[in-house]
Amino acid sequence: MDLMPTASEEAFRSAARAWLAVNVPDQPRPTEVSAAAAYDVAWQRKLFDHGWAGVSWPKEHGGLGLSLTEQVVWFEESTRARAPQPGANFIGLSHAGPTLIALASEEQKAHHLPRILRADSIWCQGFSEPNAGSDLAGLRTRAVVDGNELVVTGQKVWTSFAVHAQYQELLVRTSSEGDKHRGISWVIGDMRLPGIEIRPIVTMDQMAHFCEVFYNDVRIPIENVVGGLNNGWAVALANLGFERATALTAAQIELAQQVEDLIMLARETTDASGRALIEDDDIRRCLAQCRADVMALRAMTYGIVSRLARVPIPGPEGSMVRLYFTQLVQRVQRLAMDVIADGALDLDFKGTEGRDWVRNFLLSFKDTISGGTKDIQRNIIAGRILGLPRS
Amino acid sequence: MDLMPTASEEAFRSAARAWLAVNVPDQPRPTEVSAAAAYDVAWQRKLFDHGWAGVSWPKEHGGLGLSLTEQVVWFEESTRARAPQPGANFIGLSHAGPTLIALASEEQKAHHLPRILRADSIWCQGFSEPNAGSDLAGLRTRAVVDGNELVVTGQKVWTSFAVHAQYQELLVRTSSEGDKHRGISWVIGDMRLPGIEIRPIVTMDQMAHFCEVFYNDVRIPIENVVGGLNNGWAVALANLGFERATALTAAQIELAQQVEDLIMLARETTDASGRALIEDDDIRRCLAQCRADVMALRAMTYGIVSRLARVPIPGPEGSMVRLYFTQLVQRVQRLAMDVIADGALDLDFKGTEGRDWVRNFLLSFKDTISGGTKDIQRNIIAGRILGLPRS
Amino acid sequence: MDLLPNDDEMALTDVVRRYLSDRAPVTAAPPAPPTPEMWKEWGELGWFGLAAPLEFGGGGQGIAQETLVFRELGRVLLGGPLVATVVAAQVALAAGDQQLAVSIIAGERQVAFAHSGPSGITLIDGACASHCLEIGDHAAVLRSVDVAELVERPCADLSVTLHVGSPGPTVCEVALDHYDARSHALVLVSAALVGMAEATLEQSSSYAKVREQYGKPIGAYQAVSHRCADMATRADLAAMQTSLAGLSLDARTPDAAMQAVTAYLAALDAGVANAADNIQNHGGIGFTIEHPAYRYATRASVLSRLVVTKRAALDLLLPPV
Amino acid sequence: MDLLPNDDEMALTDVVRRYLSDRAPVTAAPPAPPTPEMWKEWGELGWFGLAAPLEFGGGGQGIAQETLVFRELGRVLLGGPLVATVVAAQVALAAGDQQLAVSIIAGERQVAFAHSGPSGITLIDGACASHCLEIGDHAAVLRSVDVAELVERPCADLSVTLHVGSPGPTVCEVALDHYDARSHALVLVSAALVGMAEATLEQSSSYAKVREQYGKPIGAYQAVSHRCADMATRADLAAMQTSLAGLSLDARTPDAAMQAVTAYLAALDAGVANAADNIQNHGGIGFTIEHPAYRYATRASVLSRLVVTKRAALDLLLPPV
Repeated sequence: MDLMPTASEEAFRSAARAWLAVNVPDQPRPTEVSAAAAYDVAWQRKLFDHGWAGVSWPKEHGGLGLSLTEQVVWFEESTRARAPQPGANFIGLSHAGPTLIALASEEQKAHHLPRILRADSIWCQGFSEPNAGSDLAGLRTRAVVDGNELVVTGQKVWTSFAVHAQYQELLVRTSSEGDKHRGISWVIGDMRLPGIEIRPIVTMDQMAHFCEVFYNDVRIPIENVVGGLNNGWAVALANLGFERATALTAAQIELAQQVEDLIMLARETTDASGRALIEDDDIRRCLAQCRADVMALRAMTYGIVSRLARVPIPGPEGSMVRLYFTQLVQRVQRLAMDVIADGALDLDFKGTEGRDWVRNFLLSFKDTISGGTKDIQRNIIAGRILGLPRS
Repeated sequence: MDLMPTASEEAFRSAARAWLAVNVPDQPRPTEVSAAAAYDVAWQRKLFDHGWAGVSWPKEHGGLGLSLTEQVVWFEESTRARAPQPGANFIGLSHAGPTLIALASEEQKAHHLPRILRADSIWCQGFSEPNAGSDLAGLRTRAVVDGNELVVTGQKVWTSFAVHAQYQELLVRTSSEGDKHRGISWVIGDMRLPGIEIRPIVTMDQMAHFCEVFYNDVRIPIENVVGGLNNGWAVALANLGFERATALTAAQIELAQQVEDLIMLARETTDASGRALIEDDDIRRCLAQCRADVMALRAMTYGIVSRLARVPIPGPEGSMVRLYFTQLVQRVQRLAMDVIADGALDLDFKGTEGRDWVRNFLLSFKDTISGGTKDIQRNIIAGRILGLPRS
Repeated sequence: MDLLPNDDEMALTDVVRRYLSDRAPVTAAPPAPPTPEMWKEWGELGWFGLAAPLEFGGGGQGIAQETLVFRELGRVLLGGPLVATVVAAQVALAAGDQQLAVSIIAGERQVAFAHSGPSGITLIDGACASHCLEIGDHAAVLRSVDVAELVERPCADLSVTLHVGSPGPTVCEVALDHYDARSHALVLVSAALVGMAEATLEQSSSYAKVREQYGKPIGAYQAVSHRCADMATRADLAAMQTSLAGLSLDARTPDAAMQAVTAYLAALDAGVANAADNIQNHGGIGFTIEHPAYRYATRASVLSRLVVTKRAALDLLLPPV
Repeated sequence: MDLLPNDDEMALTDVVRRYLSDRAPVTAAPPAPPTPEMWKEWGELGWFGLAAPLEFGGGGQGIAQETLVFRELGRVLLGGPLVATVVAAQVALAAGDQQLAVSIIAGERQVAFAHSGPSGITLIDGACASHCLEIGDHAAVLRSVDVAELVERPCADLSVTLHVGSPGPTVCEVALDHYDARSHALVLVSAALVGMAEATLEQSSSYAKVREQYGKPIGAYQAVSHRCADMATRADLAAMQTSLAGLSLDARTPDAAMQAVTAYLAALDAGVANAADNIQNHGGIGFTIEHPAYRYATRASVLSRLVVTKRAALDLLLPPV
């Protein structure tokens, strides 16, 4: 056990803090999805141009070659400075990128990794299907080998930034024989290919965060398969492991900041009788509990980083972080509705630092569903960590 | 829908209130189990002698022949007057009695029902076994027919007042062929028969509320079978229905009173800084929530009574009452530990009206287990009320 | 004591339910606010004065019967300022303005709830309202309002409108001691929330029987089925308490106001938690605007701020010392 | 930043765990309070001064390492005033009473927590204590105490003793600004609760694999397996936060006190909720005194009142204005 940062971690933190202090954009991220994507791309490109992109990515692919600890330091400092989150670049930076680093050919890495870091190409995910949600391995989007091409037919859903993405990490069924977990392949899909149709889906916060994607005889070069034909389940699991481990770190740190913003708001807001909300013991303790919870969440994430420093393969522990984090988000956002009081009716209500409290609250309903429902996370914890029998 | 009591209900309430006002014993129920049982018997006999026993029982068996509504009125008034609860007579009055009324022979009724009402005989339950808890139908205590006797061998557990009881409602396996639900019989067992051994089990409140009962070739007359040989599962289900419907009403009303006692205690108790606990918005709202919850529980129970007035067979709705009630008890008892503060460490701490707050708290751990765990109640609600498929 | 509907009351429920399933079934897209014509029709159906005396066009029944109607209205998330309009008619009657009461009961006017704040009033669902109703700690105040002069804001529930600005002059004011507008409003809100809790339970329960994952209906998994069992328990608790509260108000029992607040707390919990659980049970589709599930969550959020908040309700039940 | 034990620290954990499984395994029956001989032995094992300087008989390590030991002590519900004794040694050192500190560290004295109230002090687990420690809002006070002169009361945890009466004179007093006795105590209590949360998780998880109902191990039912998953999550959260808090106190970071309070809140939640869930998972046997499950619940109840209550801890994290 050790709290002390190394000299190089300290130096990295100071340098990051100094750079962020003068480079974080003044204007907040737009609410509308396309404008938000453009904003995310601009920020990521600025990071790349100034040498801050891909903190823990290998140097040979344009990253800084530092440790996961420094990656977390980056998230902490950039959230502290209220810098933009990865946003549209999330899948590229936290899903597809790490998977390519681990399993792709040198050619694929050379082509894609710098483009992800420079935000030249946005990536999206093509995993879930209407009938393959929790049961992801039940996916039916078919890819038939035709010469040196895969011909893809089917439908994906819950794809973020599909409209803006150049590439997709696409799971397709390349064999229907035997166990359903075999016969899946992980493919780099170009989103501009003929035969792809995209339909945005609006969520309850009235924004189009997701899309459905339809594939009609879409022809993808067979060399775009990563990790081997019919081996996509293992590739995808590694990928999910990355997500459940540290990819949510930035969002977690941001949540801590939101709690502090709420405490501020509770000091500034008065109730009908003119008393500041923070003077209400009940509201104050709810806020204190959230403050404790986001602090402990940070420790849990450090725990994951500590494990990864010993065994560099994400284990099922990430499911505990995700289970706790997503429920905590919902608790914080619900409390926010109490703190902003009558503002909770106003979809466009803005709080401290221009936060979209109401839309954040509405969007939080998805958190215990997307990326594996809370039920699925509990199944994973019970089965893979505790070794309980399957139901 | 109708709130207005009938004239006879009103008259019953006034008469009950007047009688209780002068007849409730001054001394509180003893904590120790044997002394408590004696206290319960004395009270029940007094009720019988003064014509208050068996409010909703048929007149021909010594009851008052009134409706379930009057039974609830009785519970309300007697709790309001802080009269003793049924206690040791609970199984007789709320389980075995109603089952006998519904299914026993005239001879059995004539013998047992007045004795239950007069507290001449305490009854206990012999359902659960070490390996048949939630899966009650998996019970293995065997009864072999030998002439006109059943020879019983096996073991029961979680039997309250086994030491004090004269009779037991006993479930035994009389056939091991076919479905496990068939081949069970419901038998009137005399607890003083040779071959019965009783071992008290101490629970975490340090009291012996339960016993294990061992049967070594215990010979029971075959005419003691109620509802027909191998038909005991149906008899037991009806019995459980009674329990889950209104048998807990008295305990529910008492819980409401405990909440009021806690509110009183929170007004009287000060924290380290000398402030009354009730002035803490957080504690006050927790108490208010409990007050609302016990009020709503009362409505839920009235709902059951209303249903029973239409269809006089307890349905699965009682499982909703039980699920809600047992979790609410735990919530109230936990809150009590916060209100009594440092008193929570003292096993013998007495609060308002001599309540054993700490022992009640400790005993409340059993509530979501005994009488069907909360998981089982949810299974029943999901399966029998909502029609969801079995897991 | 009977908390379940009798034959007449069941017939009342049936009529409303059949009308709604025909004319205003719940949709995934937020419907437009009700037109004056629709409102008039609802007035003719008797929805705005069921508990008002017959002589003023009312139904001569009780608040208990109103709760049965409002359960149905809640079930399909019917739009418009229904609760405020019903209560406003009684406020007008209590204040002696019979003409206003009669026109409200007839469906000729909409009255919306308003909350005063530093920047004037916020009118909830008052797109077509001629008056607004504000229930304070001690009195209910009815004011005229000109919506055209107010500024519109987008509401978290897109089928509800929000307007901010200044109200017109006070039309009448009635002390809660005289007519307990708050309790009446709370019980009708509770009824709507009960209907919503029941509707979301039915949606989850139906979906759990047909949606399959891993080769089984999801209702066969306790993660789902036990969530549904909790939804059923909350809905039943809230329904029974709401009926009891309605009956208590009608009978003017000493504890009627407490019963109303308790109904609201139970129904709010059921409405909010069941809406969230229903979204969870539906998975991805549940949080999109392509399924009605989300509308129960946003509507519950609006209803939680229509009369009093949960904390304020708890404070009514056990006031600060 | 590394929250997991290194090789030396794992060896430390192993030694303690092996000693305890040999000498003080958890039992269903409440064990008697530790004798002075046992206490001396534990002092020789270094449990009372692991973070104290070597020159006073301490281990020269940190509070972080102490948390590893206390997790093990918590896991088997070891009896006696362990936390108060460790903290008292540091209070004595901070006050300059090195002789007292040395004797405490050596296991020659037991020091119990005391709470002042209107009727004097309540001594928790002080059956063999020579001193008592009270941590107030601003200072930690060490007093001598003569247990023979106090009145014994039965404790909700029968393996813990309670005594009520008057303490002796103050021996030393140290401001929390100077040595943060409260944070140190909270982190050690947290560690014990983490060990308890882990032990109850292990008990539930093992039992769920072997106990069968309806022909399947109960762990195959999500009602049970998901409860176990929540137990695991709570235990991990609390363990990581407790390690972080221990390291923060050792490094005297500006947020160390906040980290300690947070550790206590997370660990208290895990200790209390896991104990209750473990009883639930065991069914009937879980709430009897024939299985150790109940002892984790009663011990958690005691630990929740040993230093500060949950509400008081929240008030430290965001003080009343």
